[in-house]
Amino acid sequence: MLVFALKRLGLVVLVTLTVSLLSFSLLFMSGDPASAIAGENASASDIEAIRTLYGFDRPFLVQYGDWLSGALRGDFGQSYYFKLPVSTLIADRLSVTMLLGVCGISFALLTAVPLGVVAAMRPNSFIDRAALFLSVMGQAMPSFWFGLVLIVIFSIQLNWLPPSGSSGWQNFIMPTVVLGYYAMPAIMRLTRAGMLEVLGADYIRTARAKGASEMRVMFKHALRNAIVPVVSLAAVQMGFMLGGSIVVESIFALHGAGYLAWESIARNDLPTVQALILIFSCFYIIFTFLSDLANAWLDPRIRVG
Amino acid sequence: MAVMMTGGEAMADKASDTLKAAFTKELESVDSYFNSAREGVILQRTIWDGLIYLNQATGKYEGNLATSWKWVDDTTLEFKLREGVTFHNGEEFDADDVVFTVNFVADPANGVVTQRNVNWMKEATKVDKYTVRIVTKGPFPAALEYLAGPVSIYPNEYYAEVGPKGMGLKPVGTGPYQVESVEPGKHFVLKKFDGYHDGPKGKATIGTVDIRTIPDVNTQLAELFSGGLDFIWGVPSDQAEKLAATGRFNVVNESTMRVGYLELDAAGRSGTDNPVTKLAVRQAINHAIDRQAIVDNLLKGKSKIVNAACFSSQFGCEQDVAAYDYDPEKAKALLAEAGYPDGFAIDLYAYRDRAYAEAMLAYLAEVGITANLKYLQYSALRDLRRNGETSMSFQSWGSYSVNDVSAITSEFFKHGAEDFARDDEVKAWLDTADTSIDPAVREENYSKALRKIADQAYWVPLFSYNSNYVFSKELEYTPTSDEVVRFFHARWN
Amino acid sequence: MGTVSPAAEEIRAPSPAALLRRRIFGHYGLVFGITVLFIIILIALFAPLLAGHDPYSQDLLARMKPPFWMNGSDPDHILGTDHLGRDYLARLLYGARISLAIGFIAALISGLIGTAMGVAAGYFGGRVDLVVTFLINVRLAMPVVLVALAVVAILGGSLHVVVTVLGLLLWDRFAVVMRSSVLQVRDLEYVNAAKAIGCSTRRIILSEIMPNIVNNLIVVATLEMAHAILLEAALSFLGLGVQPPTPSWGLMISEGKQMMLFEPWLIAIPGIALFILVLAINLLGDGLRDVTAPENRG
Amino acid sequence: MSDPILSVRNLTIDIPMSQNTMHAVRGISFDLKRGETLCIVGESGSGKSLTSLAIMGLLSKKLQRAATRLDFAGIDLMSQKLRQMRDLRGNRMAMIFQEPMTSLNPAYTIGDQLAEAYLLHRKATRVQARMRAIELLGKVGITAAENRLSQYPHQLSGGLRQRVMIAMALMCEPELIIADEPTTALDVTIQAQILRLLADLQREMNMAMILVTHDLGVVARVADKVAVMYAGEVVEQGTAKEIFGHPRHPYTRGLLRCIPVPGRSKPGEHLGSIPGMVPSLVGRVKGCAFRARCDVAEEACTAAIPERRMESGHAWRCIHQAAERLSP
Repeated sequence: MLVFALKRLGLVVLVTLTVSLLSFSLLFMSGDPASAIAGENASASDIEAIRTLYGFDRPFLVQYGDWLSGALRGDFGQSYYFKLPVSTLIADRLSVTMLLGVCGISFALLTAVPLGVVAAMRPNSFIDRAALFLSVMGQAMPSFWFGLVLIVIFSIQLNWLPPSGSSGWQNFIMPTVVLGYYAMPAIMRLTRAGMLEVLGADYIRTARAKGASEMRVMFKHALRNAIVPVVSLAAVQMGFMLGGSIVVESIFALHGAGYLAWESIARNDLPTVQALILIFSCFYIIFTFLSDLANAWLDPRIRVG
Repeated sequence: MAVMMTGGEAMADKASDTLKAAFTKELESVDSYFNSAREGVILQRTIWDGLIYLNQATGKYEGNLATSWKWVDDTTLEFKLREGVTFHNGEEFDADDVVFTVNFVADPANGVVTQRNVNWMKEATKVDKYTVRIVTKGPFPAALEYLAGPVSIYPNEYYAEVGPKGMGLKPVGTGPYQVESVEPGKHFVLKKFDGYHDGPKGKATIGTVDIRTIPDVNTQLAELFSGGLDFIWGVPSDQAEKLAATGRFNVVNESTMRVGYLELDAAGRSGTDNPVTKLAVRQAINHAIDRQAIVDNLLKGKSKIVNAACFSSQFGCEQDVAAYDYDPEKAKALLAEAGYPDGFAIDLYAYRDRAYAEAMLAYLAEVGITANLKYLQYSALRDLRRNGETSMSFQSWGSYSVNDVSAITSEFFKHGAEDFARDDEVKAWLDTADTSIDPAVREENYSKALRKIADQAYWVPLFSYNSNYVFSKELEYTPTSDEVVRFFHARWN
Repeated sequence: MGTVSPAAEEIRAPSPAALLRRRIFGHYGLVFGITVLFIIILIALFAPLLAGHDPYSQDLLARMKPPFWMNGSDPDHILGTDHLGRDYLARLLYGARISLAIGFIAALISGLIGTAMGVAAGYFGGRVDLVVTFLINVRLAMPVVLVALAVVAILGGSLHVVVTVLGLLLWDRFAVVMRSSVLQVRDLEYVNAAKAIGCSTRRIILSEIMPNIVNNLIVVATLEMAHAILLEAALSFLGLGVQPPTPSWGLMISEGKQMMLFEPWLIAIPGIALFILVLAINLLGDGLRDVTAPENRG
Repeated sequence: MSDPILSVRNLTIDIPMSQNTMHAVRGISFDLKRGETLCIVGESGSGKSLTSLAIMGLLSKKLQRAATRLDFAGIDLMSQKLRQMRDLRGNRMAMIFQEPMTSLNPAYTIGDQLAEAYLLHRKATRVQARMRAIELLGKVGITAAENRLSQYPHQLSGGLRQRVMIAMALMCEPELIIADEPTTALDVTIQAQILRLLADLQREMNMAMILVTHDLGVVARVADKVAVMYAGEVVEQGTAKEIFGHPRHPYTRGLLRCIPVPGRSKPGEHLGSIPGMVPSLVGRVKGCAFRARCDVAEEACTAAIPERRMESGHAWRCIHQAAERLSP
């Protein structure tokens, strides 16, 4: 287990470094960062001064090393726009995004896993088809459109839920549903497929032969084995969700990291964009790493011996 | 967490004496010298005071933190200050505050974002506790306009201690509202300042102003419908019409100083073979676009088509200039005359109002000009323009609400990085007008410049913008043409 | 060995072709997907004939005319007009071209990259596999929407940029699936036989391996096509995708969004079109997977 | 004690297919008394496993089970509700499966899985269940039972796992145990041990046992009764002595010819085998299913086949009265 964890950790570090290099190089794709910082009324000499001040005249790798060592200490430089440390800005916004991500993935799991189980229990039944229909819909529904439709229905027509903001739990209902619905189909399908596979396994028959109830067979014996890949998928989806919360946050005016990312892109605030890309990537990397560990833990064949 | 549903009971807001408004843009800093957004101007006028106040109703300057002023010479203004004014933190207002603020912002090293707002000032000197002098770098006729506008006075002791960053997080001023809390970019809560002085702005009547940043107009509207907001502005005309039709809100339209125009690269900075270097082509483009139709159908409200390269109310904005009416046949003839009987292809850059830009694309297409829309962020487009890479771009300019032609025409025709005409004659006239304190001389020279700009069709002046203010029926508010929302003038009815 | 349900196929074995045909036509999702996609392709091909209007021609006096089921509709504009008075039906029909083109080209680019990487990794194994797996990990770690937005913002939005960026970002699933598919067939007898008689690597890959994994490739390609179409719509919606006046469905939603509270049909029409297209492609992909690998579904 | 604990009459199992029905098991009848061992033999696909699953009520829902009688200890299993069947399963009737490698849940420890049935059917605490598990692990010959409880299936060898499976089946002292080819997946050396163990335990606990196998060597050692199945039918049944001593049905004879008998068959000698294929059971099955492979088949074999029965209970289905003359 330890060796396994260390090996994965090595890969994690390597991937993180590569991602950091890629996100840093964005800065240099974008033309002259000095001119972007200088703002609206800067003269050529101002821009030159900024170039030296920020060290944009140094070689690429030197700047990257500098940025990376800062990033390791949690220092991502200053936002061009807010003139505040990027880390403060992001720390401030991240909680909303994390909350949204956790709510979204919980919603997805809480709906998709039971649906997948029930669908697998009665393949081709009405409920299976309904679940499949839901998941096919979810895959095809553009999430921004779904969000708008929810606002029209629940905020405007019915006036049940606030359309924007993050002041109360009601604010998170629609974003959670939109974000979660996006992750639901994959989780449901995987649960269903895993359950179907597991339900054909001999040990399920063994459990039935012991006189275990259907529920016990499903949830204790089958799901426990079928859930292993679902955990990995949920981790992956969680990573995607945080990165994909841009759309949802912008629709529901949630001031999270995704919205900050979008605005920062629009404002050409590259230090913030770089940091966010790196942080979202790190989340993905951490989640998948944790899910690998969780998998190992869930599967005694990896955990023991 | 708030558990109360934001139901439709707008009554709650009047009852709780809280006006809920929305910003569209995330404000980078509340410190008015370190942001360049309209939202910043609104907060600036709410939290701080300038030495002078421009009465929007009469168009006259009134004393605000100063009670009287006079030009001592061409470059020196002397102010008598109002006594008994205190800042929100209790600090007393006197000449030291003015001197500190002016000297701080006028020093380019301190990096005030919009340098043109402050770089005309050389320094301020204290005469006595309530008398102060501001020295300009040269004759600057628009000085009062700026002192009534973007230059507001900060508390010297506090500002010296916390700097722009601290001021951005915990702003302190003398204005009608003091800041209760700031979540940078997201949320601002203002409280009525009970110790406000008897200046011309008048005391605020609404107890609390709660401003959230909601970037999407639709979300703002949805909040308005569900009672989460009381007051929004900048609502596009289509939505405003529909809102008015519901009868649930006050919808008021007011013109703004913002002018839209097409900037044509007459100087050939983007390439001398560029079609718009030819006068006939520029005139053809002027004739090709049905500005009246765009105003009538898209902008609506109090918008008007403009012919001169400025807003009509601005000092020096000559109205008697060449006007190009919508005449696609003439446009085609002009194009043929210029050697483009089959038209040509060109990039049209834009950064806002995509629908207007799209409408213009279609008009240009009708006379044979294939324009490709390149829609960029403002800063990105500005970089391109400064590098002279754009041959045609759709721009707009709000003159920082400064009611003087120097804030627009002089900005773009004095061979700066954003000057695509590079006309020496125009520059000379503008230079003369900008530095004279004789109104007659200024008017004459601005007029000459504006006429030549129109004759040469350096720009395609399009239209003036308008803004729709939509607010709860419980609120009373009269918008002004300077696009500054003055919460201290809003009241419950 | 007593199985619970003896496999039916063993007992009566119709020809494989007949079996495939029966599976295809017995799969309603697949039939629906193929039919709808085919119709949409026809619409895209014959848009100029069907539209009746130029999707770019504006009429500022006839803005936002409602569609046929609403009061005040104009029989000349069945689906109404947009905010510049352009015929909505024409824009919708031409929009099918944009969406299909984006989906197809992006899937093509990402398919080429991903297949090359996946096949190389699966076939050669060893270091090549390590490098490819590493690259897949890096790619998966990058937040797609964010990176796509950032790059499009920097390079400026246009059809070419969007398609290229999507193509360069969406190869991961191709690589993953192709790699594991190749691993499955790599050591089969006929491949070894081909190696034994001295076939070139290129020949083995192209004529022995590819034909056996091409069904997986097609399945991934359809799903990625749907993915690309949705992403383009999302980018356009956020204002960083295809540029106007191109009639992209995402852009139509973005433009219609302005009035969605008052004229919901402005977003409903392109939204539903987008939904149906993506649904059809997904059903096609799912169906193909079911049909070519029936053990994947119960 | 003379009442049969299990009484089966005319058990049929149909598998519905897209257009037709597969008659997988047809008209099986037998009785089994306490302490008796019935061996069901036959080749793969002859319906042995289906029959045992049908008794346990573990057939997949798609399969249709019918019988004129299916009584267990006086309880009519055909009319039992799902819940009532659950109370019987693992409690009064238990089953041992053929794949010890996959029949244990990989996610839980041996201890958990052993205790499960006991906890389900007895009002027992976890500690009691644990004690019982240790006791039974000892009984099936697993040393250091206590340590084994916390192990996972993948840590055990195949033989050990099958012992665990047996212990698991015996947790509640069932009256009937059905062992479906319990040794097929094991090493030859271990097969004998496991079978001996099963037989010993069966005797010790006085259970009725159905042992499904295609290994006639095993049958000879443990069976009281033998039922020979072919293509879904019991073609011959009787006491072990009768079947091995006087096989009547041509198929039984064929099967017996296939066993290498130590001492009698020489190494390298050609073992008997039955040529031909098992017929399709889809649609109506008429006549003797074995006729295509039978060397004494006649025209009459396509018609209905009478069941012939001796006083002793030895019964077979063949048109030939006594097939003695056919013996090699």
